Amino acid sequence: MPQVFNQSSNFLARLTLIGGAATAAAIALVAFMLVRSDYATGANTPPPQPVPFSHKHHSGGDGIDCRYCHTSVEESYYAGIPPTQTCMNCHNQLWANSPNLAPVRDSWQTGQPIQWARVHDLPDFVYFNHSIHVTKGIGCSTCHGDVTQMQLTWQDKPLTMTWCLDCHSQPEKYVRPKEAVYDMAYQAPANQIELGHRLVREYGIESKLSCSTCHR
Amino acid sequence: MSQEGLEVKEPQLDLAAIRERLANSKGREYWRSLDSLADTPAFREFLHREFSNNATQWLDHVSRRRFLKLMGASMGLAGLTACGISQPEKIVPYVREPEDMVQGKPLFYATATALSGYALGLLVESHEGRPTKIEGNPEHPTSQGATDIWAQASVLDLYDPDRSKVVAKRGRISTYANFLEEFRAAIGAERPRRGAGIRVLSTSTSSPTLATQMRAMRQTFPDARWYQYEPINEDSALAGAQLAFGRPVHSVYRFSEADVILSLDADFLLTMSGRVQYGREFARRRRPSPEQQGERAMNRFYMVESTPTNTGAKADHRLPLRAGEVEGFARQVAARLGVNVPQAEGGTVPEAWIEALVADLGAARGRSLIIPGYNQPPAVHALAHAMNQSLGNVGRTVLYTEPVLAEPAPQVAGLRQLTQELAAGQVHVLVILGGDPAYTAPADVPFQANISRAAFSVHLGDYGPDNSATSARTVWHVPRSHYLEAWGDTRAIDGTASIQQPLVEPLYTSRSEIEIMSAFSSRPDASSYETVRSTWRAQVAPNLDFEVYWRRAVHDGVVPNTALPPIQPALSGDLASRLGAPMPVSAGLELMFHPDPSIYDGRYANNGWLQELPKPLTKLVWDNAALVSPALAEELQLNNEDVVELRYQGRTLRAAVWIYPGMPGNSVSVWLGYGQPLLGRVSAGTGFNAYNLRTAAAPWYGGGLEIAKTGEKYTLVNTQDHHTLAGREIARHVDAEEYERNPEAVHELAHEPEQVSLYPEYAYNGHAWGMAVDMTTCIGCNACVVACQSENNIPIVGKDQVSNGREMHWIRIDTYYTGTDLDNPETIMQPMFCQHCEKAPCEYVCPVVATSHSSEGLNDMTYNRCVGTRFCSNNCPYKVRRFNWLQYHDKSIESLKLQKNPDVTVRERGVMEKCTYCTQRISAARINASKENRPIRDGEVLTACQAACPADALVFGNINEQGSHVMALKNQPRNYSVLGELNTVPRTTYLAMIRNPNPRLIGEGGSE
Amino acid sequence: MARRVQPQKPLVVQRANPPVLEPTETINSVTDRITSAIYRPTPLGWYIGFAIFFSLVMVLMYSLTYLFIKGTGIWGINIPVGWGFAIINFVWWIGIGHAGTLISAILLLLYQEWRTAINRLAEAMTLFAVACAGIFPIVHTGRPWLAYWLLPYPNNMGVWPQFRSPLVWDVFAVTTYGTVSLLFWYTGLVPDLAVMRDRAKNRFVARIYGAFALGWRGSARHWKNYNIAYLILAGISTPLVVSVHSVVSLDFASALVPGWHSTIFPPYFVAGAIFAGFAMVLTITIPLRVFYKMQSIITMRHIENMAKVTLVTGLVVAYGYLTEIFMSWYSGETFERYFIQNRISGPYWWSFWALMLCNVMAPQALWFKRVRTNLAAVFLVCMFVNIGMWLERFVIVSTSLHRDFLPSSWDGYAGTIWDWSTYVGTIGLFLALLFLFLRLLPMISIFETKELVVHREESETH
Amino acid sequence: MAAETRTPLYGLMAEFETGHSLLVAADRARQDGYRIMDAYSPVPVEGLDDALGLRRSWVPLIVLCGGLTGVTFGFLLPYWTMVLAYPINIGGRPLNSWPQWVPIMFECTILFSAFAAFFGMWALNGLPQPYHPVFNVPGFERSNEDRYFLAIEARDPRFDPVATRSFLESMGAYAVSDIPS
Repeated sequence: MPQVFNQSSNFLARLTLIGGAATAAAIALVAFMLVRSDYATGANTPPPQPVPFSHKHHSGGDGIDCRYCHTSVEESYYAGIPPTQTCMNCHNQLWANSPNLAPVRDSWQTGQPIQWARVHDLPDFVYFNHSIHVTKGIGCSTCHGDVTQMQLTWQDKPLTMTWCLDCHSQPEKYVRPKEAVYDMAYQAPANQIELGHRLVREYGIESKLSCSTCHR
Repeated sequence: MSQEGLEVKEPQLDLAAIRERLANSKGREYWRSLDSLADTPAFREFLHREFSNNATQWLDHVSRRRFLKLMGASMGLAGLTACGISQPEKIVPYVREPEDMVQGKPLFYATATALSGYALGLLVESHEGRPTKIEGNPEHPTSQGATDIWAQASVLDLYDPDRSKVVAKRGRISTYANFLEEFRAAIGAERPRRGAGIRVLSTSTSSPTLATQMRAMRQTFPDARWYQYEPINEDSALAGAQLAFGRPVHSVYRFSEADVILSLDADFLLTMSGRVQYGREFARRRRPSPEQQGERAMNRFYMVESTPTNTGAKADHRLPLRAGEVEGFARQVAARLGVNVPQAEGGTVPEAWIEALVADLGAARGRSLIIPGYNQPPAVHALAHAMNQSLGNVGRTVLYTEPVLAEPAPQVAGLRQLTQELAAGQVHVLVILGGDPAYTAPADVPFQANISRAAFSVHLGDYGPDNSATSARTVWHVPRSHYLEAWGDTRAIDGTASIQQPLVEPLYTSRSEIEIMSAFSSRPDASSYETVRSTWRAQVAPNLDFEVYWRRAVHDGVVPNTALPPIQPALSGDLASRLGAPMPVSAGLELMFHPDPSIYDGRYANNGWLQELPKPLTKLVWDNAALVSPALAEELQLNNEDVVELRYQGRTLRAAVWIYPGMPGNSVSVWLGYGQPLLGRVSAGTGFNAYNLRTAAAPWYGGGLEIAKTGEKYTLVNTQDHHTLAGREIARHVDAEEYERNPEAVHELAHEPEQVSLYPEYAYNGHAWGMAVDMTTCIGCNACVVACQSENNIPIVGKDQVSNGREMHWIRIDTYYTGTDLDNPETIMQPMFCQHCEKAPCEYVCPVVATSHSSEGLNDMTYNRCVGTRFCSNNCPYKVRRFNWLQYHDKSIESLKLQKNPDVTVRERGVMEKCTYCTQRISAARINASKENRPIRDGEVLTACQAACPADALVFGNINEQGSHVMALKNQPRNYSVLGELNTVPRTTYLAMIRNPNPRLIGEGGSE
Repeated sequence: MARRVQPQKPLVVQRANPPVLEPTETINSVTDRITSAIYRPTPLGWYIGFAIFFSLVMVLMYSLTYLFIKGTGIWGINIPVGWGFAIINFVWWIGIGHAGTLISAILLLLYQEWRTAINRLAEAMTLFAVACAGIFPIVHTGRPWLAYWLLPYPNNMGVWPQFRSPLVWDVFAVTTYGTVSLLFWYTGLVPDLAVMRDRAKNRFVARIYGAFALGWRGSARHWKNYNIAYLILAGISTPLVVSVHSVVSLDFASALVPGWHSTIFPPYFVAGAIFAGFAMVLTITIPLRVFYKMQSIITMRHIENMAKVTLVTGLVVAYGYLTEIFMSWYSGETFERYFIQNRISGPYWWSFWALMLCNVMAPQALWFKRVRTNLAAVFLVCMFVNIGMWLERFVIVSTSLHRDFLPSSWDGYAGTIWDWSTYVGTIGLFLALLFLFLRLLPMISIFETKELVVHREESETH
Repeated sequence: MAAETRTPLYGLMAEFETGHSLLVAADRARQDGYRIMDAYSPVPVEGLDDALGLRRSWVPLIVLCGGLTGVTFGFLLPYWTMVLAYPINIGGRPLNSWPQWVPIMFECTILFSAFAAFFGMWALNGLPQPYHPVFNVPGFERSNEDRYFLAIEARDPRFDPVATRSFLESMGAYAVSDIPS
């Protein structure tokens, strides 16, 4: 008798077929979403810091200008992380013995640097230059988000290549007047695109898409 | 399937056949015909060595340079970093930020380095306090912005993991304080004896401070003695001056003024002091007449040489002579120039040649130049002086000054005397400052054996007791500070002084010569900074503000108006009698010693960049060899890589043979500096020690050599197997006359079809980068190769890898032989690197867009996108792409990481790389310009190779800008594209090599 | 349908030639003979053979592991010879794969009844050969763990494959080829799997085969759709088989390396592939039919026909070689002329002349019926061809690269032990897979062979 | 007989020894007005389709659609990625190097058609269908071997357990048996 399967097996057979296809699709989809997720890009989660430094308090509350600490942002590829010195300028007076600031004081006394956890970490083969971006009207908040609202600093944008290319292919979408570069609260006007086109011309922005622009 | 079986048949060269074949072939034809006859394994051995060392990679036998290619599974997943999910990194800011430093921006400091006593002014790039790259100092007379390989590579020495790190006494770790204590005690004991037992042995130096310290020392210790010894020294020049003028005189040559040059075995472009300046000035006058400023004409250059060098390769007329025959030749020429000197009987040089030469020299009175080699006997130097005198060149092309070196004295004699004093037990305190005399001393001067006779001895050296022959025998060893670690001062060939400014605190507990010498003074631990300053404070006229003066001198890298004034020494009347009869030319085989073109006298033997640097012409790496002429090889049945025993004046040495077209017959040449197994992991197992044959009597050459075949083979590795053009018009060259008659001559050499393309023309607005390479001025000095290596973090891969064609240099200097004379071929040197083709064949075959075109026409290579299919390399007609076959970049050694250029990715295993036109420099310039809303200025971007080039042979710039320097060259009629017929539209083009032979000698003296 | 309405020509031909199927075979004996190869206890010979080839697979695994750890530097390749064994083997295997599709597709369209006895086997070979070939392009890359970048998938780098590159064409061609061959082969298997199901000794085995038989019950509707689908698959496989090796040849032809840059490549690569393929089929079938006593189904007729195809394609290939030489001379171009001179008389002269011996001289023997009908002789010739085709790729890939435009960059090339172990390893993989196939699936199409019987009977009754 | 009528019947199965007799039977049955029936054979039987009155296959049409999808995809993929998504100057080649897309277009066409043919055939044959009532017929395994079967299903309006059985027997069937569902 050639009947080796029972009736249900028909359903089973087709289920396996469709199910198999569906699973494959699902896996692909999950992978697709995973690499774009915050988990992969490291966005939106403040890493633990030796000192609970708050941009919200310093630049938001006290309104200290970005460049007070990030001194080299206009000259160098590197915005610069302030030396302990900079912290001590104020904190040898203010909160001079707050336990939170103990690491800072230790560093100042011992001469051992504070080891901050890097928040925005591009791969080593990416050469990003702060100075050119800020001088050409790309605001801090465009890439770093509004740090004045950050109790602990986190990475606000995915920093993926597609994200970079988005602006590099259409800078007019993001460029802002130079004077507004350090304005964290800056909101793009309604006529951003038209304004953008004007600024791109004015500032002579050549947002390059060549590989060697960022990779060498 | 390894074809050894088929390749290495009876490996004897049939040179007779080759020579005969060439006899009835004409001109450039010859090498091609050789090529077609080449399919005898013998010939392949000769010009085609691609199989002689096919390193088949068996289960990786532990290579002695394993460290160079870090292995291990750890690398297996390195590339995954591309996936983004990465471990959190730390940021470590300063506690107190240094002044005048912008985080992330490199700083440049002026300083100077000295080789054999003569200074080269430098600008050193520093990233967050790490010196990473050497550039020339445009303010400095001898550098004028250019450098040589040794200056370029010196930054690697700073980070050499084998450098000695601690003070040692009898091999045991100690402290400088302890040393100082004992040292002071020892010299204290000498006080009563007026320091009769104190001997200081230093290397040649021009340091005013050191000189002052020496003088001061001998005021306290009148009977102390100071000797200087370097294996590559100026003894003959000194003696020559004594002969000619009866006093030490230092000669400086001004090639910029010379129309006709005769070099008597002087390698002034590569190994002679002043090489960089001479290279620049020579090259300036080398350009074809139409390109010269003013009514100046292209110079004509005659050279007689005993071993082929780049210098000889540039000559319009090159004559191979055994070193011993040069004097005879010089006398012949001198006589015809009206100098009364006894003649040697029977010169070997064709009469016509001398006639033509003399006529040419005579016609250029006051604009000619005769320059003797440091390896020629005093007589030749004296003759050169006399001839220049009689040609009225003195004060024009030759300047005489007081000696630049401090207290010049015959060094070999000095060392011999010191040794005798040691042997006699007269030396109680022996202070050896730098160098490695125990290794470099002549074989018949038992210095090494006698060091221990001194009760107290110290060696200030780069390598510790376990690594250096000298330190191993002195009681004390003190690590020597690198010139980037300590203050000092030094003088250039024209006497100009420079302050040697350190860029870093000493990495280890090292000291400088100056600091050691302070120990003799009242302030034994005075810092080099104070000492140097005090020297110069003494120099400054009281009316000047020293601080201003000092700051300026340090900043500029040049101490203003310190150049020595020219003097007019009187030629001694009785030169003829002083010269006496010529030294008889030794019969039989002659052995010659030369500094190695890469590692000099051996001090750079542990420098991987230099070890792997293809030596000019031979392209050998990692070894020296016994160089023989084809004729001699034929006569003695020698072949490349045969191990022979050199028997010379009772000493023997085993060496591997290399057949070197252009060598004179009956002479063998060896490079000094190899065979230092102790030195370090790089030098270990490289070459053979030629010092073992060198005698005090004949430091440069001598007769009576015997060669015995051992029947063994030793693998010699070179980076270019083929020196034939195979009849292809790749490296074009025409004679000046023809070129001036017909500027199109260069293009008529080959069929240049009109180029039509189906593809649309991409518009390159703004900047379009391009390069012009002048093969006429290129002197093949290799400076560009090393500069590129240090700028672009190019790894060294080791002998084994190179032997399988895996060297990583982005630039190679292709060397082709042409001409009709096997024993004296003409040489063309062609720097070859990525041509940045507009229609790049490499790009369209890349499956992952890892190589593509930038908006400025650069051929970008995106390492992090590369998966390594190597299709691009296969499809590159110039074969200038390099592949990381294994994990070449060494991650295991911390100190080496400090040298890396942070602006360039350090490549992992499995990715392709190549010349980028120094895109990091372009990008920096672009950003600066763009911030100032202006275009990049011409000359604002200097590629590393261009910056290093003394000869101005590499010019980079914007080809959209007609006025630019690069376009000035590209507009010359001799400008052509290599393989242009492939229509790859290279951005790098070449200016054909122009020779300027004497019309009277066409067809002779190795010209066409 | 079409395949059946055509006159029984082959049967007339049979009178002259050995038959496509021995008359002794009946509809039942055929089924018995083929299925028993699987259902009767495994012969010792199978175990021995499989053991050997499986150990070679282990060699392959070891070599690849070492390769992944150390990098492609363990191979002999260098600059200028950037491609060596890996690409040579890739092309070699792909070539071998071609016979399968050719036999099953083209011969099907040409109504060649003699294909039935060998198509199943040939298709299986195709799959396994492609599997072996597929390994190389991946592992030969410097960073194999990133080889997936050659596939077009949406990534957050915003970068895509570079579709101008022949290597990307390869990816598409080879994957398509592998997939289509698999579908074709499986389609052909379905009715036979049903037979296996119904012949199974126990329920478990029956279910395994049953599952794959998809519940085939040979109904008229099944056969109708089946036949048309099968024919269409054959139809599209025909241009495919031609395209695949053409694309592979473009890896070379579209480059500008002298010795690669040649328009003759696509046709002569395809011919070469068929040449190699048939040679390999013969190499396998000749011992196989004896071992499994299939002489009555795989008759001398098949051997002879395949020998003829080998001869013809061999001649085409030889023509290709000649054209190459002629064109390079005729071009009058320095580099073109030099490469051919170097190929013939250069350091790799031996590989060129060995190639001539294997691919041009040896097959000429097949002109003679006495050779074609002598199993040993045919087998020997085929071995020559197998080696010859490998040499051909060696000559094209490596000897063209080792001396190209600038003499300064010329260098030699030789494989290392790792090159060899990887190569031998894939041969092991190929044969191991083949053995599994022989053990588990009907090596000859049962229902198609039955059709032959039926036709014969019909033609005899009428 | 009565016993069998109790269990619902899928149909009746007649077994023949040759394809020819099956062909004749099917033809007769159809003339007799039977419609819902099917034939089973180890090898395809020429003309059976017409005898049973089967419509011509849809497979070719499905394949055509597959092929067209393939060729379109094969062009749009490179065009979109190379020209629209991220245009890069590759060796001075035009962005839309369509001649170089041809291999892609071709391969995609083949691939898609192949899948269409393969799965189309499955769909039209209702595969996979491991269980089927006809398998319950004793000796049906020989349908893969050497026997030819004709099944008339109970759903057929003209179907009558008794009459149909006798009709089939009259056809010279080697055996006629019920097909229990």
